[in-house]
Amino acid sequence: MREITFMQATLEALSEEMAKNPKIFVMGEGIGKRGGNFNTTKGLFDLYGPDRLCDTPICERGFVGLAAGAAMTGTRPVIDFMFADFILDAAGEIINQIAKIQYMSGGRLKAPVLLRGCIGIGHSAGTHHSGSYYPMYAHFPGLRVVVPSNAYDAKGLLKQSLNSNDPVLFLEHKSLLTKKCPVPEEEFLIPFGKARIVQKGADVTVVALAMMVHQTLEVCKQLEGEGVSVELIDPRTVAPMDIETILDSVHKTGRLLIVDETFAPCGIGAEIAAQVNDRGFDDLDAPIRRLNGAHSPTPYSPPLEAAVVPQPDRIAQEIRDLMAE
Amino acid sequence: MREITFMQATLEALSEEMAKNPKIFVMGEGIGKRGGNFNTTKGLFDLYGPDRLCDTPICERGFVGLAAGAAMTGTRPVIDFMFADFILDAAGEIINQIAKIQYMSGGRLKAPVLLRGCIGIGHSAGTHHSGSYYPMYAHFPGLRVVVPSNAYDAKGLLKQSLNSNDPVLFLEHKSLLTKKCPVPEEEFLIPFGKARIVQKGADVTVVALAMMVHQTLEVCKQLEGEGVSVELIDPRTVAPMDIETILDSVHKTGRLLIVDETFAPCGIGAEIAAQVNDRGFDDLDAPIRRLNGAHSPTPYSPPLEAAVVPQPDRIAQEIRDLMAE
Amino acid sequence: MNNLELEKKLDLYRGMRTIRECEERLVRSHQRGLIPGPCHTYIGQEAVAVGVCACLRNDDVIFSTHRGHGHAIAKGLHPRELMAEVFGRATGCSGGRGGSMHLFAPEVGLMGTSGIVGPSILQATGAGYSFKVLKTDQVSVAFFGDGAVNNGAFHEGLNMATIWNLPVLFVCENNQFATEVPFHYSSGNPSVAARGAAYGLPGVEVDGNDVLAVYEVAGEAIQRARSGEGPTLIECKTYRTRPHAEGMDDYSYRTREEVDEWKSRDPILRLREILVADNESMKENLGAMDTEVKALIDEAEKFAEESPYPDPLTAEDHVFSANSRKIDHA
Amino acid sequence: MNNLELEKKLDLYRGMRTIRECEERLVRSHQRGLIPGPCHTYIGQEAVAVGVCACLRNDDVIFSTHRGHGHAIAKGLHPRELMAEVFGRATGCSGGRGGSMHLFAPEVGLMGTSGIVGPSILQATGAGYSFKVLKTDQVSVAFFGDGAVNNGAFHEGLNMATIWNLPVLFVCENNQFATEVPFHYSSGNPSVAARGAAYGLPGVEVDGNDVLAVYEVAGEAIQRARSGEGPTLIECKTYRTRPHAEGMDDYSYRTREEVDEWKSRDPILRLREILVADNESMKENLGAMDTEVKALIDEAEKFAEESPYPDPLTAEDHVFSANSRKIDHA
Ligand SMILES: Cc1ncc(C[n+]2csc(CCOP(=O)(O)OP(=O)(O)O)c2C)c(N)n1
Ligand SMILES: Cc1ncc(C[n+]2csc(CCOP(=O)(O)OP(=O)(O)O)c2C)c(N)n1
Ligand SMILES: [Mg+2]
Ligand SMILES: [Mg+2]
Repeated sequence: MREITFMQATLEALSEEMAKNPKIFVMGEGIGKRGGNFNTTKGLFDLYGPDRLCDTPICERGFVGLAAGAAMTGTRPVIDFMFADFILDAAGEIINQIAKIQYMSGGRLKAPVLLRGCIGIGHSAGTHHSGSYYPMYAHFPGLRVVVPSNAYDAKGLLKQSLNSNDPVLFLEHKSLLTKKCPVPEEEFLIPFGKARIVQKGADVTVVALAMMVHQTLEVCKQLEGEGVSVELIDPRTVAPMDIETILDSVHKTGRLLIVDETFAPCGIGAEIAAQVNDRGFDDLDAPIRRLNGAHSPTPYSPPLEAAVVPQPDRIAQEIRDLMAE
Repeated sequence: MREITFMQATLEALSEEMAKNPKIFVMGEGIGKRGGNFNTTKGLFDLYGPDRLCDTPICERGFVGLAAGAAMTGTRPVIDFMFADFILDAAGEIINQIAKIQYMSGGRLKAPVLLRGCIGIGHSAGTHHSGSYYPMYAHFPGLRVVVPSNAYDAKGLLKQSLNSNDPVLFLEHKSLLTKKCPVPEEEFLIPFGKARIVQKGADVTVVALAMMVHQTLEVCKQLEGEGVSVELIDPRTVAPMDIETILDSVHKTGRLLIVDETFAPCGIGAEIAAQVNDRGFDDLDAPIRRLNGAHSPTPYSPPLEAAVVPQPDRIAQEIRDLMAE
Repeated sequence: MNNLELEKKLDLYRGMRTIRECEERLVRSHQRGLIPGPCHTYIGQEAVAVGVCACLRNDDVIFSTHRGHGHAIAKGLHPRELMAEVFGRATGCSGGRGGSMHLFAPEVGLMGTSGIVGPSILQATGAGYSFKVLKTDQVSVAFFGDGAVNNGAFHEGLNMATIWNLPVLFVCENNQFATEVPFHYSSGNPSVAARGAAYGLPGVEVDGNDVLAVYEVAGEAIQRARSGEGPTLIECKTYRTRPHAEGMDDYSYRTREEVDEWKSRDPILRLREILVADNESMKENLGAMDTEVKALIDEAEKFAEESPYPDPLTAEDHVFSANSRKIDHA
Repeated sequence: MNNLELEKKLDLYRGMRTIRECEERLVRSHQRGLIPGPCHTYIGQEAVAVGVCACLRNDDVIFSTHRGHGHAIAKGLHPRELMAEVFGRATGCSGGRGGSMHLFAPEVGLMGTSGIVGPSILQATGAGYSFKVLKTDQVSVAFFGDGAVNNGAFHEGLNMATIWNLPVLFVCENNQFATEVPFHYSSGNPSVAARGAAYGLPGVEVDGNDVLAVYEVAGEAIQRARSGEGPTLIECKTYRTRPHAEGMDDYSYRTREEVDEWKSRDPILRLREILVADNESMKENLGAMDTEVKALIDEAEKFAEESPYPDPLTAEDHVFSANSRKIDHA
């Protein structure tokens, strides 16, 4: 099968859906002729024109709020916000409007807004260009939150997002954009709330997201050599969260580690741990462990930056420690 | 000891600190002459004048952003935002500026901003006036998040907040404002990160916040009659969270329920459950349970509204179920 | 405007009377404790909603605020559905989920009211953008108060609508206060209409208590919007003659005299006087109409009061689409 | 302005040269891969920072943006501390935590630069509010690009500063582009200065490549602010002659000719010409100054390159006060 990058995969998904559905339009800074800061709309301006690939002023709250009204009146806006840090300025429009319109209106209106853009620590981007935010969005009702780790999932989930009637946050880790993997040419969709078992294993369950899937995979072989068989699960969407797949795995392994780049408090790992403790209590042979990035803003300097992100050796050590429990 | 309301207690705390510290000023809508939508600044305008009790236009992002700059240059702003829902428009200023200034500047600057206002479901306020948001703020580094449940704690913690060098979110449940309790006339402060054991007990630990402390307390007696002795803990601040006190209690009881009005996913209960599972695993005799408000926007109609908030009978039932585990 | 045909004028009268009657009833219900939540009436400002909405087609859309009863009815929401919603009943326009500040009726172009100040401006801009993408000739209206003018949403919305030449009307109801804070305190610039210039869009000021003037100004702006000439900002100078919300103090920030002065400029009385001045016998017609309206609202109120509350078991419905299942393993 | 004393003009020249020299070195370091993060240079716009900051006292404060090297140095940050920060070293002005977009040096009134567009406007307004409460005569300056003008922060900040009559300068550097999006596309109104009227504050346009003109306009506005006459909006028309950030494309949205045209209006060359036209022998003085500046930056670069990286064990320091303990059981 051909291999394409994460970026190419999402570009394909978007272009295919735009070709099919004239109600889709994209808004963002530099997503018109320029094709997006991360090439997320490369070439689409020439295909679909300026109304459907609309460059915006720097007014995140404004164009996210606009998207709500547009979605309520029959179009399907894609907001390409570049860095997720920027749409904190639009948090009110997302949490109090977009996520609630369906409910507030007793189901009379829908707000199929797709909010997409980059997350993640790396390349000394500094603390205003490194946030991830998915735990925050997963906390609130009314939003789908997608955090793909590879090109295949990204394509299938972006297509699903563009066919969903609910608002979706589609968050793309910067460091994954140029990573390749096999992606079929044929049409496919991936449903929300369906985890992927990245690698089967028997001794310990590791749940990892986005970049951490790759960091964990890196140490799995090594651990195999040490006699530890890791089952690695990528939830792919954090809202909804596919807790069943995780529970099934823990039922088998009895041990669970959640590896997540972003903050621990009230994070994804906390939610998974709480649910597994509740529903898989008798399966647990050891405490559930979380390995998160440091609970601090993201520093700029490379050695500091590396220190606040879970590194493969730390992951390996956590797994060993958990096996020793 | 005299009894005063939650509202009176915070008003006293604020007025005492303003009298001592001329650098404190308050900003918000209607907090000047009017004395605040919730009487949070009643009478202070006459005492401290318009510069220190400054009515604002409706520009939440603006005046929260302003507070950052003010705090960096030597004053101590108190932002009285009325309903916590409104400052979502200022989420960028809070999370990316106020919470990070100290870190970004390598400790050279501080941002002692106090952000205060109301949270909570009740009185058919509707979905734009009922949010709680403390899990979201507790997720991010750099913020202190205070959620008092009574007048005494509110006074001591507000005074602590006005003497802290860190930014603080001080969140006041609407339904608690007129509740009275004994509060000494003498000066006292309550440190962040110190839970209160509301009631000692032997069989099961219940952690509850804000209004849920009272709802839980209501059923404790009844349960006592049924032979269930509840240890009730009010963390008072969710960032920092006093996990030690909870662990000590679970060590004794072996059972833990967290009752929280707001959303479960990536919430306070999830965080507590994750930490207790991790550090108190061997103490647990049963799965940790969470009882949260429904994961939906807040409906207006009274029967729907009641259905999305944990009610005393639900709390009692959860405790009984947990005892039966 | 006096050459406006009589029938149209009577429609405007009926529209304003309907809102007024409905809200006076809501006031009394609120006083009697029958309304569970907050209630911001539109009393005194009816000329704005009615004047603007009379120029709109059913498929045009409006977005409104916490003070949205008038807009909702003017756009075609049946008072029954409004009252039932404010009473928290299952038959309300939002099924009892919304309440007074969250009214939705897309079938008549009421795309929503918001409890948060600001979003109506952005959402109306978004509807205008939809119409551009869909290549329809629909028009979108944002209603908002003077309190929203100094909010970033105003700035961002008006600018986007201008640069993309969207079919949007920005209708500011300057009733001089945001709760108790006067506009002249909150705003470095005493004129809202003049702010159009900052964005390069036309700004018009109109007497918001004169329904014929509002109708004229809005009609022109809507025509411009519909024919692709872009957005307009309209400042309607008006006044609310009831407290900010029912149950609140009213004379801590303004005088009884000022309120009374404005009551004498009541938009309904004013139109009535014009109609009667034109034709003395009109009094009877108007009387009959008042009675009709009263009957309509009687019926609506009865409907609301007799309607069932929503089933608590449905409390979590409609969070997501697809039969509100929370997880769609599609 | 030509009667400005020679010494002051030479200071302005030195200030601009220092920024330019420093940034040209950063460009080369970036090309050589020595700068770990993004780097937005100020090349071509030096007259603005230098002209404005030359009018400020040490205890006046500034707030800046992602393109903040120039403001930082002009306000008094030693190039050593800037370069070390951009190199990610412990000796940088933010201890290596910040980087190019997060520069802090409160001791010289540099209260910070922000990677997010908008906050500088609000924070400067906040500093102005502090000075009002503290009753000092300090002045606060917000630097921001044309890209921030259509953001809500502009609207809310300028309005608050006006209604509270705060000692703030709003300095918009209109370099015509926000990344690649032209201002004339993003803005319904081609003039930034004219927007002052929307808030009731004076708006002044000035040639942002003419340091003497900037100095004069800023000086007057700062004088006004200091004496309690309130805020001013200044639009400096200028141009960046390097790409938006190092390593980015530059000729997809503008032509080489346009860039070259603006290079010919280089603010440093222009002042140099004026100085030399006044006095031919000035050439030597300026040459000597260039050499001095070069030596200063040589030293700064060496300092930066030789400085240690921060200790990874300190990565979580300074999240909270009180010795950065995360929980203070005070
Ligand atoms: C973002 C936000 N901030 C504050 C409020 C609280 N609030 C509700 S109505 C109101 C005043 C609104 O004034 P205006 O826009 O002039 O409308 P009016 O009430 O006069 O119709 C305020 C401050 C809110 N709903 N939303
Ligand atoms: C809120 C926000 N949105 C988007 C960005 C991404 N961004 C960084 S710089 C920039 C352009 C800024 O243009 P302008 O304000 O004119 O400053 P200039 O780069 O021209 O100096 C953009 C869009 C950002 N940093 N912050
Ligand atoms: Mg008003
Ligand atoms: Mg620019």
